[in-house]
Amino acid sequence: MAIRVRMFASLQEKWRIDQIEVEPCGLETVADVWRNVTGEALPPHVLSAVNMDYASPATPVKDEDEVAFFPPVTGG
Amino acid sequence: MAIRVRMFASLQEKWRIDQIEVEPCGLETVADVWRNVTGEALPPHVLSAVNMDYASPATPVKDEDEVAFFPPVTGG
Amino acid sequence: MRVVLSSRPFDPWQSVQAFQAGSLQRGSYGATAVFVGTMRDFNEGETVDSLYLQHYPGMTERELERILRDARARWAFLDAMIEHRVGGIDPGEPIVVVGVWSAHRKEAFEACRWIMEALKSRAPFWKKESGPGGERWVERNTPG
Amino acid sequence: MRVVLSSRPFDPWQSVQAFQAGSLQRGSYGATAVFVGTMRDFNEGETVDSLYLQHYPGMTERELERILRDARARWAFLDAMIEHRVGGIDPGEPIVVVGVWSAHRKEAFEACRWIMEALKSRAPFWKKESGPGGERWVERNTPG
Repeated sequence: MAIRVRMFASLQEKWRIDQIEVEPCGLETVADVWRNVTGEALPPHVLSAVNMDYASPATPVKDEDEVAFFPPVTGG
Repeated sequence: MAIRVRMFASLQEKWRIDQIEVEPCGLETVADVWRNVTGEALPPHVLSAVNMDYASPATPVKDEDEVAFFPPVTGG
Repeated sequence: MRVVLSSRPFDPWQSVQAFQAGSLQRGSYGATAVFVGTMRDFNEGETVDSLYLQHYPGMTERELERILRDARARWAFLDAMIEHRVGGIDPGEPIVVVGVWSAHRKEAFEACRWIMEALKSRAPFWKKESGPGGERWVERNTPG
Repeated sequence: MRVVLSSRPFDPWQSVQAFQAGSLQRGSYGATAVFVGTMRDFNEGETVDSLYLQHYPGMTERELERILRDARARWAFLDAMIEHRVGGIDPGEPIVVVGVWSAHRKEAFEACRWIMEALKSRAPFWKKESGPGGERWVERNTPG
């Protein structure tokens, strides 16, 4: 029973988190997951995805979801 | 002493003129050259060039110029 | 900048690659925009068996070079090329390739498209299509 | 439509040629628009020695496929492809190629540019540049 949390790029280095699992209890939204993992409020420039779909801070999360956080993308 | 007149594409076939030379005397403009060669007024959709630069019906012509007439271009 | 008129079939991807290898400094360009126009076997609802592309030798090259110079006066790109077929063309064969190399993508995209529109409206080429109904001069280009 | 992530250098002109030969019917397309993004040795005033491109395996492919589907819902093109590098990249190496094949040029030009802008703003890739001053994550893409 867990939510998988992933971080990429500068967030991965800043928080030293590539991939961790967190208990889903008490976590209702993407913003809740971020606060649980970092102890801080989700900054507006951080992008998120739930199960590989772009999400917003208010997107609901549930057990076994994969929640990812990353900075603005810079491909191409 | 001559003006060289060239036609391209459908004009070349219609007037059966690829390249001819005409006497420059009395020919002051591109429109004059067309009238001299065809006996008709220069139609508005016919494009022209003098010495390989796009011209207008009123562009002056002189001895040894090359004057070309052609339909709208369709390259590319 | 390079303009080539070719009376024989060419591979546009090879032309672009060869121009790039010969004219551009590796690491200097971040963006390349290329357009290739190819002869279809079908146009305006009719089968096309072959195409004849007439041009005005001398003026055509000059006009294509002018188009590249005009484009370079508008956009800060590094280099550009045009290769265009003349004479008889079969379906599936490339007619034109335009390539633009620049530091950033905006210039490459905009200049490449502008060059193609300028070529379509200014460069002295004329297409004659042959199909089951005979031959006909194409009267005007489709708008861009 | 095809999406490829490549961890090794590729020749974008060969990729385009191979996709075209394998997926497009000869004589069916009249217009091909291609964009190639290449790693420069210089960015925002600084020398760049190498680049590391991180991505989100799974989501990156999905997002690129979504971008192609979204583009096809807007423009009637025949086919399209994206190939994108991941991992370590040296200056002069291609990072991305986008190709669009259509009947007429308007659709190819517009869809190709739209796909690149969507890729730049939506596809989960992150660049880290290494230069004389050390390493730094690129914070945002230049606007198109």
